[in-house]
Amino acid sequence: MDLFIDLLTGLCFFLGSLCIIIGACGLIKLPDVFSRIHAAGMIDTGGTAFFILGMIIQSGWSLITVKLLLIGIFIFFTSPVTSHVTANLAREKGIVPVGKKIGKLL
Amino acid sequence: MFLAALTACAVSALLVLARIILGKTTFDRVLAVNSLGTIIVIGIALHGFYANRPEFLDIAIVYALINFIGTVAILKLFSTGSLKGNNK
Amino acid sequence: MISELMINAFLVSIMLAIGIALLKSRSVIYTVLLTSAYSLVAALMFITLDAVDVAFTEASVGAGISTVLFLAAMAFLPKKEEQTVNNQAFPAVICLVLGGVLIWCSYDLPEIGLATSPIHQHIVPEYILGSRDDIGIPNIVTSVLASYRGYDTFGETIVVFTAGIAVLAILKNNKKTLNKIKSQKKVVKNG
Amino acid sequence: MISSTLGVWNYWIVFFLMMIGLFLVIGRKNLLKKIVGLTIFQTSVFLLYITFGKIQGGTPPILNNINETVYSNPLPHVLILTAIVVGVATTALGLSLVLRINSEYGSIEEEDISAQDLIDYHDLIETSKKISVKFKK
Repeated sequence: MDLFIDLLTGLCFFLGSLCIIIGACGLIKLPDVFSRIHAAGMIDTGGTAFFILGMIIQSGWSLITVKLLLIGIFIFFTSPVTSHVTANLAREKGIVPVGKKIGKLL
Repeated sequence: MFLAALTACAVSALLVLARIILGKTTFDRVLAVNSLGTIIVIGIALHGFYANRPEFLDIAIVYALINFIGTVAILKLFSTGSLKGNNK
Repeated sequence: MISELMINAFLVSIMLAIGIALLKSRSVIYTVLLTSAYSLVAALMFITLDAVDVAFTEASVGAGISTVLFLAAMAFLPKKEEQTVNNQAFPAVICLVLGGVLIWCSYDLPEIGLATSPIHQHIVPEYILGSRDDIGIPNIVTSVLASYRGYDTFGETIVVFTAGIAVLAILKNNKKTLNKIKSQKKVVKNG
Repeated sequence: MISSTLGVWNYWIVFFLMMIGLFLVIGRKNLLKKIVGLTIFQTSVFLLYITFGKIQGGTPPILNNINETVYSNPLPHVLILTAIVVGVATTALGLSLVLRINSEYGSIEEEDISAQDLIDYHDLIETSKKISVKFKK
């Protein structure tokens, strides 16, 4: 049983690590703000979700689980707000997305 | 296992830090600081498990909130020029 | 054993990178952003060095309140630093020499995490035992802060209170006294 | 070799950070940057103290019921807990002073402020000369 729990946790951690590394590479590689928001979202959702799931599996059922769930809920509510505010403000301040034909969209 | 996860956090923190330093516009930097905060929240939780005393997750909760407040305050200042009201 | 040291070294190097970026930054909002990130990494560093309460305080006070204070002040200040062509060689030389002396002295400091270093010998074992037996609070930091070193904490509250009153007195909108001073100046100028 | 280098690495970087803070305070002319430098200096001193308190293989100083636990040194934590709160009070005071200076001089660059002071000083000298001339008459 212990081995099974450890295996599940390891799988979750592997997926989470993959998510945050892909997200960080995206932050470096992608060309402008609007596309980098996708990468940041990858870190905020995929990374935290998998890591917190792995730690919940590891900790069993106790107060720690509740705290982990609280962290997850906070990040899940605050991350979209931050992304939305950033994108909205960047559009207002006149940053043109890469590859947009001027006058077509928006 | 926890050490490996911490290493992944470290690598991504380095990459995000590079974006903070290289970033062209302020929005890139705000986005990257927010991501760095998220990675640090994960790192605190992981370090608690790694050191065998996972009671200290309260700090991670405080972090998740403080990070959000800081980012939104910076963006608000950047958009309206002051922290009070919503006049533009 | 060595992994703890590696984690510490990595985090502290990240803090150094943020500090160097601070040196090169020109716009003020970027500086405030970097200070916020610096406080975040510092608090993670405090956790890896076993200072949980300090990390809690640094997270809420250092990263939260400081950033908001800086931003609230920045709303009334000019946003860009002027490009001055002054000579910065003299301060740089002072800093380098002082840093070199400090690093030279650091060879006499005990290695990190040595249980036999002098700081751990004197009064701390008594505090740990006393916190368990006499006071009964599981958090040793709290029992030292509120009981053994209670007067220090009392002095701290006085300092914070004085600072608050000073801020209010400085920022008070005292246009009457200002006008009085200006009129006096005019009287002096006109003879 | 690696272990001994890592054993003093924290101290070195902490000293570098201190010097960065000191340079920001004495080398920059912008008053806001000076306060940021003070913050950096403070945090590096905190790090130095907390580094002294660490014991290898220890746990945070919160009592658990296992007998043979090694706790890290709680005394630096107490000192730094006090210092952080006082540091924020100092930052607030400095920022309010900067705001007041800005409302009085219209600038937070050190050179502008000293130039305006110089002009005021010369004005004062000239008016006092006039007054003394009047008295002699």
